[in-house]
Amino acid sequence: MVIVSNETFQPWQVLADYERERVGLGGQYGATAVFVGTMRSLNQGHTVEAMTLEHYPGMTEKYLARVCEEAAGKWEVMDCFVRHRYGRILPDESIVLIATWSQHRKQALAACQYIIDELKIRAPFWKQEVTDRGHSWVSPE
Amino acid sequence: MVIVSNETFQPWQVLADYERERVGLGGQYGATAVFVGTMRSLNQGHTVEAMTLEHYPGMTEKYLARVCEEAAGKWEVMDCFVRHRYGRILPDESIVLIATWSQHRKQALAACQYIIDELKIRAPFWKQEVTDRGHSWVSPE
Amino acid sequence: MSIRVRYFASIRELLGRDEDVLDAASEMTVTEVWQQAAQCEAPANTLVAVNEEFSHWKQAIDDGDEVAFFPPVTGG
Amino acid sequence: MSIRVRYFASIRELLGRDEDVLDAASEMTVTEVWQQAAQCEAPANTLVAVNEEFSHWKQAIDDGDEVAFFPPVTGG
Repeated sequence: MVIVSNETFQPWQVLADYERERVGLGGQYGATAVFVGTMRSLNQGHTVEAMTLEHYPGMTEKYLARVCEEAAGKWEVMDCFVRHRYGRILPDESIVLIATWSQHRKQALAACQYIIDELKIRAPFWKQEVTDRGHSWVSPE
Repeated sequence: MVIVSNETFQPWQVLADYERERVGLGGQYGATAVFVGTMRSLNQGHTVEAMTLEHYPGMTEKYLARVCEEAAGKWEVMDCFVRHRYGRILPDESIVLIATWSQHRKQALAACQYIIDELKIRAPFWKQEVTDRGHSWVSPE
Repeated sequence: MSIRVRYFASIRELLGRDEDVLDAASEMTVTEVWQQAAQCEAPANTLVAVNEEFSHWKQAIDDGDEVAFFPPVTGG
Repeated sequence: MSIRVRYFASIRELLGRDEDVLDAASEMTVTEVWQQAAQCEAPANTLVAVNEEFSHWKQAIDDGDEVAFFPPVTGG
């Protein structure tokens, strides 16, 4: 499942709710791998008050769904979950949550790593930081 | 923090509680990586009714604390958390929870992977499965 | 033919607008879409999507296509 | 000197007990501890810990040490 939303979310609550409502996988998976990206109040030495995350509605969801499919094709994962914020984000708020479920740990870990790496490289999101020096677009890694 | 306990635990609740009670890291970490190992009801084609997880009290905690220190030395992680069950475990119950917090995603992911890999190779736990064919010790990977 | 052209992030700021609609007489490439719509040089590393899929500057565009231009991404 | 010898998992089951206490007159290696306490051949791949740290069969043992024998681990 892919959710792109401007609502704040608490990653552990999201995962608890998601697993509770999902049917048919109980007892089948042996491994869950999770990555959470969180907004920091300090970036490369300067204080960041807030961030605005722009995205390309439609393309974002399509791209993330494709990356999940690719991950499920490369490794034996039973389910993938991605949730990503957009809009105004404050320090300590979650930006992205990725979770993968598999029978085996290596598959779950590899798929989770793949999804976050691909998301970082290609998902159409753009961060703009609000600092004491004004607004500025974040440079890619 | 390392916790080895025979109590069942809900990994997402444990993480929510742990982050809420921890002081001083809010806004500082940008990446959290998590691994959860869960008991499966099917292993290598046969149904598993329950599992008994034996461990070496004292050595287990010491070993896991050392692995966390090693991970923190190899990668810039701000905090590591490991919780592991022992005793009688039923399908769909969590066996192990590992979480790492870092400024950067590669560090968090690498440290989490390192801890679960080292735990699998060396932490003194032994699984015994209860199946319709009786009790049997699980073979190492 | 009619083509929707969209701009995101720093490209949107550079051009001062988030989209254009082109009415074109004949088939165009993505490069020609940029030239006709933006009327300036594209910043280095500008990325291109056609109908919400990553594409390239030589891609031929059909009537009704949506073409988007944006800088390197910084999500996650 | 007195040495606590502990057995876990399949080794514990093999020997039918979870520990022995050895009273030894002189310094011993882990191998000698096993021989004197278990009085049988150690299963292949048996692992050794001394004072809750991984060790090896040639390790010399001191008075008050705890020596543990167990099979390959299967946690996580």
